[in-house]
Parts: sequence; structure tokens; C-alpha cells
Amino acid sequence: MIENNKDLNFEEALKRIEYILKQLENKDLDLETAIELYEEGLKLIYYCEQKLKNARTRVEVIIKEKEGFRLEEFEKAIEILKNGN
Amino acid sequence: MIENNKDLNFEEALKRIEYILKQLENKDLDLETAIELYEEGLKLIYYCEQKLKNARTRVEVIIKEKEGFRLEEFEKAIEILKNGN
Amino acid sequence: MIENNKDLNFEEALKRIEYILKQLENKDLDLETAIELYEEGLKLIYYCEQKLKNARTRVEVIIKEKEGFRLEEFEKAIEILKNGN
Amino acid sequence: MIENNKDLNFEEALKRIEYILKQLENKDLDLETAIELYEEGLKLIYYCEQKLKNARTRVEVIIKEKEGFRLEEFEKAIEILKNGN
Amino acid sequence: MIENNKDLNFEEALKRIEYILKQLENKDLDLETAIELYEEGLKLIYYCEQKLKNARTRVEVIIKEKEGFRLEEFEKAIEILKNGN
Amino acid sequence: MIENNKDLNFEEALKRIEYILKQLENKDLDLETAIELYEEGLKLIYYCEQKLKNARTRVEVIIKEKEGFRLEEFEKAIEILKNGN
Amino acid sequence: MNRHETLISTTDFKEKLYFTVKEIALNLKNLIEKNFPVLWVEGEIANLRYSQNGNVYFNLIEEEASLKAMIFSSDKDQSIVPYLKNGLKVLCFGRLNFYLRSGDCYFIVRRIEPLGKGLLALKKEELIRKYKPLFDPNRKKALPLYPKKIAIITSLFGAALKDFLKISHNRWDLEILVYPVRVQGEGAEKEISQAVEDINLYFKDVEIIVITRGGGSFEDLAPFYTEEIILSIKDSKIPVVSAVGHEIDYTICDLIADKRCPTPTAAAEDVVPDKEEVFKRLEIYKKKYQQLLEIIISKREKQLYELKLTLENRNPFKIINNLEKQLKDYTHNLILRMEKFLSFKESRLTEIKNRLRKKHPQEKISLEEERLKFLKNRLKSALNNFLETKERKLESLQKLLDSLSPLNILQRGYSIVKSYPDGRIIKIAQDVSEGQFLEIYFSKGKVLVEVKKVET
Repeated sequence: MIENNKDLNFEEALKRIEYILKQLENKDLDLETAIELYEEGLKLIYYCEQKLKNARTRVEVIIKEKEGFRLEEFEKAIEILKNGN
Repeated sequence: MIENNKDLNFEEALKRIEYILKQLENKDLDLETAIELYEEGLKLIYYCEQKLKNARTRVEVIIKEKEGFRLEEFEKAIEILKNGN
Repeated sequence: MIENNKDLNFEEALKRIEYILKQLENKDLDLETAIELYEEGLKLIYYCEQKLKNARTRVEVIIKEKEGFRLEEFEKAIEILKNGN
Repeated sequence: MIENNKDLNFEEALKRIEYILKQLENKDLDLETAIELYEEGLKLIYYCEQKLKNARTRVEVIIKEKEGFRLEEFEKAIEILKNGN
Repeated sequence: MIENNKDLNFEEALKRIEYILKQLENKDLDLETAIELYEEGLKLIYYCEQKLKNARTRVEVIIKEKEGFRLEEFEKAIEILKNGN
Repeated sequence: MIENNKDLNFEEALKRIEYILKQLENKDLDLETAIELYEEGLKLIYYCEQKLKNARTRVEVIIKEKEGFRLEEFEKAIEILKNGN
Repeated sequence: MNRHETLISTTDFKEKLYFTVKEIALNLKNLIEKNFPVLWVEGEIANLRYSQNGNVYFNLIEEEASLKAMIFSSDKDQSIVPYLKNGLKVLCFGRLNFYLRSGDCYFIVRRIEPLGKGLLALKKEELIRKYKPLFDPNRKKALPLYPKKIAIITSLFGAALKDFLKISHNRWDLEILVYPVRVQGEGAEKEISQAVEDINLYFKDVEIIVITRGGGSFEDLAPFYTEEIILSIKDSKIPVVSAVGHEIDYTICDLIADKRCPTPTAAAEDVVPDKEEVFKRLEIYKKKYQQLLEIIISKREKQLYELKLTLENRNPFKIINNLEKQLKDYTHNLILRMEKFLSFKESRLTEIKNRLRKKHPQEKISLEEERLKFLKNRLKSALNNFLETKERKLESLQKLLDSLSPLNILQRGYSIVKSYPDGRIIKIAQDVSEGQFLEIYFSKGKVLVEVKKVET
């Protein structure tokens, strides 16, 4: 049931968590399956929480050059573009 | 009558118990069979009780484990789960 | 008339007793045969009583055993049951 | 006319007596024959009475035996019965 | 005319007597013959009376015997009867 | 004409007397013959009377004898009867 | 209105009896063209038609009044022509021209501006009409709910970017690429379209493109009402979010985009997931998991407990008890039936015994004794009769003999003489000799005599 979770992105993880929730809502769910799902679900939730705890936004600016593009840090880019423009 | 009970999951065990209960209602049931069924039933109930107890323990373990959890460990766990399943 | 009674199971013994009871209602039955039947009947009844006593003991043992039961023991028991059955 | 009475069972004895009674109703019956028949009849009746008395005694003995009975003894008895039968 | 009377049974004796009576009623009978017949008749009557007396005695004996009877004795009696007959 | 009368039995004697009587009725009968016949007749009559008297005596004797009779005697008598005949 | 008044006042009528057509036509031409060199006319387009040579003809009407108008193909304002249609209220710029030959007065239009909705709205309507299938809501791509990388196409120095970054700051684990473009002025739409194409081509891992700018005048928003915008967004494989202009009015960019947000702030809130909210959700899930698992386990426990109770209820003791009772019944029945059987046999034996007793030979013996007695008597009487018969017969014979006795003649006086002792009967005297003894028989008695003399 658990696919390769390394490849599991956040959205898939949440979907899986929600799917597990739906499954668990079935009172007649097989006990062993229920526990397995529960364990998987909790681990996924924890996984998501860990991921979120470290959540940061990084802003970069795409700068067009003659030969393609360059990414520049935001503040620096502003500086460059102000002066260059 | 008793199949390999090691392979019997909780739900199957319950069904088997229900089947046994139905059999035991049959007035024409042979005494020896009745005793065997009764014994099997008791053992299955004990088996299920153990399974439930184990389930509760496992849930507690899962919750506790989660507290000491690291993402890496999670991924190891995923690995184990995948292989173990 | 008495076959190998060791092989006679409880139900067969009961049927035999009922047969004997019916035979004894036949007024034309020979006296000697009647006594033989009577003796056989009583012995069968005794045999069945013993069987019942044993059954009772067995059930009591089963119930007591159950209380001191462990899962491992259960699995051993399953093994024994399978082989014994 | 009297065959080997040792082999005569109760019912056969009764039948013989009834036959004798019929014979005794024949008016043309020779006196000596009548007396012989009568005597035989009386002896047969006595024989039957003894058989019945024995039967009663045996019935009582069987019941008493049954009370002091054990399963092992029963099996021995079965053995004896089989061989003896 | 009188055969071996030892072989003569009661009924035959009676018949012989009746025959004698018929003869005696025949008036042309020779006196000596008549007397001989008479004598024979009387003797036959006596013979029969003796037989009856014996029978009476025997019957009384049978009834008395029966009361003191045992099975063993009975079997002896059967033996005697068989041989004696 | 008169044969040895000793060999003459009662009936023959009577017949002889009747013959004599017929002869005597013949008027032409020679007196001497008549007297001889007459005398013979008288003698025959006497003879017969004697026979009859003897018969009666014998009957009485027989009756008397019978009362003192025993079976053995009876058998002896039978013997005598047989031989005597 | 003012200009009309001027025209009338300057056109003084000269006293003349008649005018030739040419005079009056020239006069009109002069009058019209002199008085109205260039002018703006407001009116409603009607009877719009396109001629073969490319000229466009229509009437400008206002209530009962109508003015013929035309746009030369060489002059026509290409940007507006496609949007012209009957009923459209316009303000036209041009001059009046009187044609002598036809006597018609045409308003030669150089420029047209729509009244009311304005040009942008017209453009918008036209573009919507043209690309109708592209605006189908079903065509719109779904936005990834939890993107890792997004790109923003906007001015680097605009307030829009500031607002967007302010909201999205550390709201999610996210990489934001800013593609700087001009968002107003001539050619801005080309930069924006280029940006969309570039991102699609060179930044394929970007999950959402956000095109944004703050509100502005109609002129400012013109680039967002262009075909270029439509075509580039249409071709974008990456879902595009548009947050351009007013909150109320949608630009073409808004309409073609996969999602439209009213403001840059709203766009940030919509596109960038909020980790706090997700934390809360996960917390709820955790609780729910716990509850649901508890329900499942409790249900099983309850179920198992009930099964256990039922099983204990159905223990084989009941069966054993019943069987024991049955066996007791059997024992009872067995003894009872055996007793009945024996009693039956006994009663039968007793009955037979009684019957035999009735057949006791005693009776027969007595009967035979009687019979014997009878026979005995018969024997006696038979013999007696026999003897008596014989006696009687003898007696009668004797009597007969007596009666036939030859001696009976003696009664009558005859006598019989017999020789003595030999007893011969003497019938003649010759048979007698002298001295011989004779016996003489009389009827009664006899005498012995001696013969004295014989006489023959």
C-alpha cells in the first residue's frame, strides 16, 4: 500500500492521509489493515509535519542574458536592474 | 476443520467463531464435534483477544515512536515497511 | 450383536440403545435375547455415561487451560490439533 | 417328543407347551400319552419359571454390576462378550 | 385272540373289552368261549383299572415332585425321560 | 349215536338235544331207540346243566379272584391265558 | 452645437429668383465644406456595410436624424474597424464632404472612438468572440495544491510583487522565481508573452506561473487585452494564474488564465499553501485517526466480547446435560421395558400353566374309571344274560324232552318190559326165556319179575 514514499510529494502524502482517513471511517475495516493504515497515516502526517517545520520561501530573479538565463538573488537583482536600467 | 490458523487474520477468525456459534446451535450436533468446535472457538477468541491486545500495544508503540521520530528514520521505516510487506 | 464397541461412537451407541429399547417392546422376543439386549443396553448406557463424564472433564480442562493461555501456547495447540485431528 | 431341552429356549418351550395344550384337548388322546404330555408340560413350565427367575436375578445382577462399573471393566466385558458371543 | 398284552395300551384294551361285550351279546356263542371272553374282559378291565390307578399315582407324584424341583433335577429328569422313553 | 360226549361242548350238546327231540317226535320211532334217545337227551341235559353250573361257579371264582389280583398275578394270568389257549 | 449655430449665421441667403442645380450644389458644397472643415460627430452606427474596394459605409443616426458616413480603405483605422457594428455609439472624427454628382453629403471618418464601454471592452468582446473555445472553463488546468516552485511575471519594482512576497514569505516551502517584465506601455504584452514562453521552455519545473500587476488606468491595462497574451497563455503547459487590474473588471488575461485572482495578495494566498493551516489540518487528522481506530478496535472488542459470551453460553455442558438426562431416561426405560417384558412372559407362563392345570389327566382318569365301571357291569350282565338264556333254553329243551318221553305211554297204563340186567326192550315173547329176569316199568315205579312161562 505504501508506495515509494521518498518520491511521495507533499500533495500525494496529504491525499494518502485523507484516503487513509476515509478508509478508517469504515467501521468494518479489517483490524490488521486498520492498524497498518493507522500506522502509515501517522507516519505520513509526521513526515508532512517535519517537512513543514523547515518550510522557507526563497525568491530569485530570472535575468535574461545573451546566452540564456541566470538566476539572481532578489535583493542583488534589484540592485543590478536599478543600476543597469 | 482448523486450518492453518497462523494465517488466519482477525476478521477471518471472527467469521470462523460466528460459524462455530451457528454450528453449536444445531441440536443434532455430534458431541465430539461440539466439544472440538467449542475448544476451537475458545482458542480463536483467545487468539482474537491477543490480536486486539497486540493492536492496542502497537498503537501505543506507534504513538511513542513518533515522538522520537526523525525524517531519516521515517524513510528507513518506509523502506522496512516496503520490504516487510 | 455387539460389534467392536471401541469403535462405536457416542451417536451410534445412542442409536443402538434406542434400537434395543424398541426391540424390548416386542413381546415375541425370546427371553434370552431380551436379557442379552438388556445387558448390552445397560453397558452401552454406561459406556455413554463414561464418555459424557470424559467429555465434561475435557470441557472443564479446556476452560481452565484457556485462562492460562498464551499466544505461543495457542500456536502449539493449533499444531497439536492439526496433527491430532 | 422331548428334544434336547438344554437347547430349548424360553419361547420354544412356551410354544411346546402350547402345542401340548392343543394335544391335550384331543379327546381321543391316549391316556398314557396325555399323562406324558401333561408331565412334559409341567416340566416345561417349571423350566420356564426357572428361566424367568434366573432372568430376574441376572437383570438385578447386571444393574448392580453397572453401579460398580469402570470403563476399563467395561472394555474387558466387551472383550469377554465378543469372545463369548 | 389276546395278543401280548404288555404292548396293549389302555385304549386298545378298552376296544378289546368292547369287542368282547359284543361277542357276549351274541347268543350263539359257545359257553366256554363266552366264559373265556368274560374272563378276558374282566382281566382287561382290571388291567385298565390298574393302569388308571398307576396314572393317578403318577400324576400325583408329578405334582408333588414339581414342588421340590430344582433346575438340575429337571435336567436329570429330562435325561431320564429321554432315556426312559 | 352218542359220541364221546366228553368232547362235546355246550352248544353241540344243545344241538344234540334238539336233534334227539326231533327224533322223538317221530311216532314211528322204535321205543327202544326212543328210550335210548330220551335217555341220551336226559343225560345231555344234565351234562349241559352241569356245564352251566360250572360256568356260574367259575364266574364267581373269577370275580373273587379279581379282587385279590395283583399286577404280577395279572401278568401271570396273561401268561396262563396265552399258554392255556 | 456651437459650430452649427456659427454655420447658420454665416450663410446669408442672397435674394435670387432661382438657382441652378449646379449653383445650389456648389453653394451647398461650399457652405458645408467651408463651415465644417474637421469635426467630431457623435452618433449611432447603422446600416453598416463594406464595399468591394475596401471602403466602409454606414449611417450615423440620432433619433430622426441621419448622416451618411464612410471610411476610405486607405484611411481606415484598422484597430477599430473589426469592432464596428450596428447600434454601436461612437464619436467620429473627420470632415464633411458634399458630392456634386450624387448630391450626397458624406462624413468622411478618419478616427472612431467607441462611446460608453470603450475600446478595451470592445477589444475584449471581440477577442472573446474570436477565441471563444479557449475560454471554456473545462480547458482550464488545475493548479497544484502544494507547489514547490512558482514563477511570477511582473514588474520587479511594482507594489504587486511586494504584496505577493509579503504574503508568501515562509508560508510554504517554496522557490519563487521572479521574471521581471514591463506591465504597461507599448510592447509590454510582448514581454509578458515572451516571459510565459521562456518559463515554459527553460523552467519546466515551475509548477505555477503568476502574472500580476496592480490596478491602473485603461491605458495601463491595455497589454492585458491583447491577442499575444491569449496565445502565450493558451500555449503554456504550466498553469497560469492571473491577478491583473481591478477587482471588478476581468482582463482578457484574467479570462484566459487557468485561475484569476482579484489582487496580488489574493493570488499569493491562493497559490501558496499556508503551512499553519496544514498543521491544523494534520492535527485534526491525527485526532480523527485516533478516534476512528479506537472505534474500530472498540467495535471489535465489543464484538469479540459478545461472541465470547455467546460461545460460553453455548458450551457443550448443555448438550452433555441433555445427553445425561437422555441416558437416565434410557436406563429407566430399559429397566421398565425389561420389567414389562419379564412380567409379560410371567403372566403368559401363568396363563399357560392354568390352562395346563385344567387339562389335568385326573378328569380323564375319572372318566375312564367310569367307563370302565360301566363296561364291567355290561360285561357282567352280558354274561349273565348269556348264561340265563342258555339255562332257559336248556330248561325248555328239558321240558320238550319230558313231553316227548317214550315213557309217557306208561301213564296210559302201558308198561315197558326190559331184559334184566342188559336192559333190552322186549317187544315179543319169543325174546324171553323161562326163568329169565325182566324189569317192568310202570308209570310209577318198576318191578323185577321172573319169567315163569313163555307163550309164543
